[in-house]
Amino acid sequence: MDLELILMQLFSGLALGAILVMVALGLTIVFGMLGIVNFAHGALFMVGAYAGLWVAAQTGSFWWALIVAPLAVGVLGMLIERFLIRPLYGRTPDDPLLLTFGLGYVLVEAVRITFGTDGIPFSAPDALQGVVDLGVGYFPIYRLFVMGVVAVILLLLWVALEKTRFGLIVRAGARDPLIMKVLGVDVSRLWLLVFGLGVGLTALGGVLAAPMRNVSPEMGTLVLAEAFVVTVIGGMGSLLGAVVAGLLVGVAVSMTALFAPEMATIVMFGLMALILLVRPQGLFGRPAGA
Amino acid sequence: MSALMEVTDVGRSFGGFVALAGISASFERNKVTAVIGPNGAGKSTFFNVLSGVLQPSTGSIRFKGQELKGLKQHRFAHLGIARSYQITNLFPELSVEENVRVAAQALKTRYDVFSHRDRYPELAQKAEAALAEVGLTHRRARRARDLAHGEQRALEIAIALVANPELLLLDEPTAGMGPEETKEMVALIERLAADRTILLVEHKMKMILGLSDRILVLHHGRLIADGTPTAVQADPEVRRVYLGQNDGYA
Amino acid sequence: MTKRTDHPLSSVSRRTVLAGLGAAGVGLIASPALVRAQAETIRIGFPTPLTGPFGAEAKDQVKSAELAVKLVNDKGGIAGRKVELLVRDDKLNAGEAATRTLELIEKDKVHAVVGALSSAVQLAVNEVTRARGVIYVSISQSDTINEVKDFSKYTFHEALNPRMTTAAVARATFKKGSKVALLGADYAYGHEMIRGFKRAAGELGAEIVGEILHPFGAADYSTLMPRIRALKPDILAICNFGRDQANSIKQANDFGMKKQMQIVVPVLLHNQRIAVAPDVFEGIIGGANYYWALESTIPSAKTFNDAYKAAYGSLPTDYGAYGFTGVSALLLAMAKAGGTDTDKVVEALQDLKYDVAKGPQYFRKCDHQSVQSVLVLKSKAKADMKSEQDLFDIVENVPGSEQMLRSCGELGFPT
Amino acid sequence: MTTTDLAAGQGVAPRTLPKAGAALDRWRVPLTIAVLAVLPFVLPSQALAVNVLIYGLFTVGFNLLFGYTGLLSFGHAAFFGTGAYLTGMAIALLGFGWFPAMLTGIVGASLLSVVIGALSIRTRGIYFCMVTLALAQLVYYVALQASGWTGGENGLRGFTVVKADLIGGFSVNLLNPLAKYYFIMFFAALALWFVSRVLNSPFGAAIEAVRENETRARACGFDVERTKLLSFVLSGALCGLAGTLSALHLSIVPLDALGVHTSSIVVMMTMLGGAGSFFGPFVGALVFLLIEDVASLWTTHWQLIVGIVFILFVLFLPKGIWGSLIQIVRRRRAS
Repeated sequence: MDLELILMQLFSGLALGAILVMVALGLTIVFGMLGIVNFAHGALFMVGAYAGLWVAAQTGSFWWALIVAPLAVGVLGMLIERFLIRPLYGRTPDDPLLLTFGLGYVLVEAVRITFGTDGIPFSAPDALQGVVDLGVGYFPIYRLFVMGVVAVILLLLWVALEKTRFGLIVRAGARDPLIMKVLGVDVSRLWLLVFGLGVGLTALGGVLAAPMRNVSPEMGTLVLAEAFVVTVIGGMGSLLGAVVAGLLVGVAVSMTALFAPEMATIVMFGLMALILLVRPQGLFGRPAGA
Repeated sequence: MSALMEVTDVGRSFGGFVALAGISASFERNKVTAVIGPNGAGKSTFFNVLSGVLQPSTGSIRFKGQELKGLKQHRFAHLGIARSYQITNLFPELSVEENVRVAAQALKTRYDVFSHRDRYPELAQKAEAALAEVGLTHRRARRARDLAHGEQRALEIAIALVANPELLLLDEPTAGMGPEETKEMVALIERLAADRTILLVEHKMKMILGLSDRILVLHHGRLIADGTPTAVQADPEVRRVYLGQNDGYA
Repeated sequence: MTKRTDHPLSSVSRRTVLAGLGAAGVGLIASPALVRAQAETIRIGFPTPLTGPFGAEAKDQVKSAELAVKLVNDKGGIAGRKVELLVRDDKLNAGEAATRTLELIEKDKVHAVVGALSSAVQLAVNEVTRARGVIYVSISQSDTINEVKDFSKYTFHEALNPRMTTAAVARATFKKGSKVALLGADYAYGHEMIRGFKRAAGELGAEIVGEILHPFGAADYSTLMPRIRALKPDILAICNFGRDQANSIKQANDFGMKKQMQIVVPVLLHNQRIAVAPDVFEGIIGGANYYWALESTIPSAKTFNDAYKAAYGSLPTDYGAYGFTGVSALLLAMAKAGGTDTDKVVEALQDLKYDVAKGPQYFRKCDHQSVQSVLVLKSKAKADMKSEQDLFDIVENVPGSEQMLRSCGELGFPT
Repeated sequence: MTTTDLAAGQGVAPRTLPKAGAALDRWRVPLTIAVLAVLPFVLPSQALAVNVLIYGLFTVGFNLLFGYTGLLSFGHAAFFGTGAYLTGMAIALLGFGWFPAMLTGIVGASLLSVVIGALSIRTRGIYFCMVTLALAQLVYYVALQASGWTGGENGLRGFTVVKADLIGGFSVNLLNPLAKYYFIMFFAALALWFVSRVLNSPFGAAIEAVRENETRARACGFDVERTKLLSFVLSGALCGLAGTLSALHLSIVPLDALGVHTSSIVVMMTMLGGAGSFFGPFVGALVFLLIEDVASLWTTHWQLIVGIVFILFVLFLPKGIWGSLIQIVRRRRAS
């Protein structure tokens, strides 16, 4: 096996990792801040892709879709939080999990009714089509673009969470809602915003994925699995964890592809199971029960 | 006869934070000992170490001559150490009677999946006795979560009591109680003290002075005084520690 | 076989065991009599995955099957009996399919079952109908079901199988010395297609330069692309189905693979092509059982298209056509047998020569595989499409022959 | 960690019933069996009735862990599927009779539940849910890969039991739907009786204590981990039995038997019927399958209905149908 192929494989792995990070972001933020495992994550990802499709069809522009669809789905996320999830605070953490699980069914079916069961074509804008020669091999421009977008979003999130007052409040709220009450912060509004943000990011992931994976009502099923793997390995709720785990899984899958590509899925779940057993809180998560 | 429990040089730290250091004390049978100290003094940690919730980082704890360090928490109950909790800590959806009976059962049978519960009549009898002792017989069929606060505190003690422990650890048994309820609880503890060794954490000084045979004072994780109520009251270091913190308890 | 008349418990046991299971006795009396009036409707069960990713294909199948039934009923039915199609949603789940089939047989008392759209579902229905001696015309592609292990005297395979499609596609695209890379899904159907291409390559003198498997149901194929490119093949044969096919072709396209190699697939799906942009599929060559443009050369195709258009206002699709040919073949055999007597209908199916939509077809004796033509299609560029339905060019219409199939001996049948 | 650790406590109905319910409770096994015995005559089809039996039993097994012990597993398909696969494989590959094959399935599922249980009970709450999900997915992919034994994606076939021989030369014709129903019901009844014994046993009290308050249960002297593990294994064995019966019923084992969907529907059925109640599981299985059966006859979008019903239950009836009935009765009595 020549070095060029291995280098190319490594790069493909990192690129796939970036996509996996993007896929997992919304899930990990909602869990980290609200302690909710959002089983509708995959479905909302898919809804994001369809929303992007619709906006692109109306405006004729991918760029509008990239901005408007996540915002719109983010608002949907806030409605979900306000009317479906909020009544469940104070119950066991299983309840939001079960509710979002049911919600996943509803969203998939709603999209099937609206857009049909078949997939719908969705292409990258002309400017981003084609391949570029990286020296060790060709790579689609669009995938490079997605890597760039993911990097920008991570940077923005980091600044927002670490460098702003909003971020401070959110992080404190994640640790202890009681402190928020004492400080006079409106916790319910905060959670509404965080859930909306998480769902919006999920939808953005959907729009970005649409030109790479075909848009279909079932596209979220696998996304949910991928997002879980990344989130669990990185540590549920940890942004840094999601990044490290995403890249790790991407490279692991890519290296598997050199020897036994059919084992990629088993490798993903095996890695997740291993982490859960050795270090249940994940690489960068806070210990359970704390 | 040797002491019931012998604590030697026990310490416990969390990461770099030392919550408890070098505690040594021995507890005689059928005595009431109170553990006091300002908030954060290490009382809870001390209780948790004695009841097996936390492992001590250093030192040894012997109960009736047996080393407890390294034992799993659930073994403590089997050896004869029972505890109550500061925050009400019951089986909320079970009835009062079931709360106590299941506690009694833990020492008798844990993995019998096949015979009917009624095949263990002695458990029901023990439960009845414990309920009678704390005065909850008339509430037997209520769900634990539906009880009044004072009654829940009493049930808390009944659950600890039903195991017929030799050492009873009571964590602020009168927390959140009004004067009337407190009085009843004190009477109950006095009754229990007749044939049991009791260790309790409390804030209400007047009550402690009346109830205990001996007082341990913790401060910053260290034992700063150990003696009879009179001796401890006179201790200069205790007075210094409590000066200005006298928030109406003493 | 007279299975439906059997008592729930053998006579010896009834005395003792029934005492404890009194209700079973009630059931015995309640279970409906089997002698039925001669004018009784002929009921055909039709399990198909209405829900799930192949919902569109399933709906096409139902439409075509209903058309076949309607055409027969319009002509007075079979031996004076009306035909009724009982459509059931198998949800693309073999367990659900088995349950629905049991229901169709036990409750609805169907005379035959036609349907299925996945290998697993097909094999499940086959297992249930085989044990109960019910005729089943399967319309899903698989090599497994041809093998002797799953053989049922009552089952007939109307659909193509991977062996046939790969043989036809290879014949049209592989040349002596061609370098062929294989990318396939790691499950039975994927393996079958890979095996088919390998055998064809051997016969045609093409060289297999690499074989790469991917997990069944994968969403991302990017990590496989460098390896495929490194193999420097002339032809990339992608051996998967449905969403896997759409995703892998799309991503191969993103990586610019089409510029360097010809992509071929055993089965080019009509609806999948519509679901993905035309430029993604442009130039891809694959097999099919039916394409409406056959009407220019095959009269029966024209008749089928016209009837379909008259009924639904659109043109039939590949998988839809299976519903039509499968039900039509069964009804022709029933007409020949003069009714629904299982053994007679089976005999009639074995001897049947039919041409209902795509030229001559018949069922091979040993494994009941329908010997039929295989179309090789090439996906059109968007600019060349004259209408929404104008998706493919017909590269070749390979006439049906037993040469394309594995021999009866290979399948394990006594020769 | 707070002293009141309610993470393990589900919103479930207590076992303490009002007096009116006491009789119902005492006769719960005969009552359930009586209802099950008439199901084939009440439901639209016998195949549906058999599914109610099998999924009801599956749900009963799941409920032991979720409803009574307070552990939400999203991987119980592993036990259902393993029971089914091993039964089928014992017949198809080893030539076992139906009864040894059933035992193989149950024992295999139990052993697997020892392994998965031992690994997963070290985690709590949401993590428990995720570990069970991940391990079950591993089992699924292993079965997919080991297609030489399992048939892979095509599913396992070739083990149709036409006639189940009993002792003394008697036999049951399993091609007759009613006979098959009562044959399967016999095992379901046996399992129900066993579960009822477990719930009435001291161990039944112990798992509820663990569910209600893990910390306190431990302080009382319960070995919480071992109690959970035993509950997990009993649950796994029951789900394995359900899988075994499903294999005999369908005469195939679909790969989906091990899939997430199977794990999910048992969660949904339990929530619909009422977690932590004896009758809940069968009520849940019945309602779920009826919705699916009826709804899927007139719309292909039946999942929308299932999803909405499920959401409404989580929001407004977290105790499920039966659990809520019990609650209403209790409120009436209290007032």
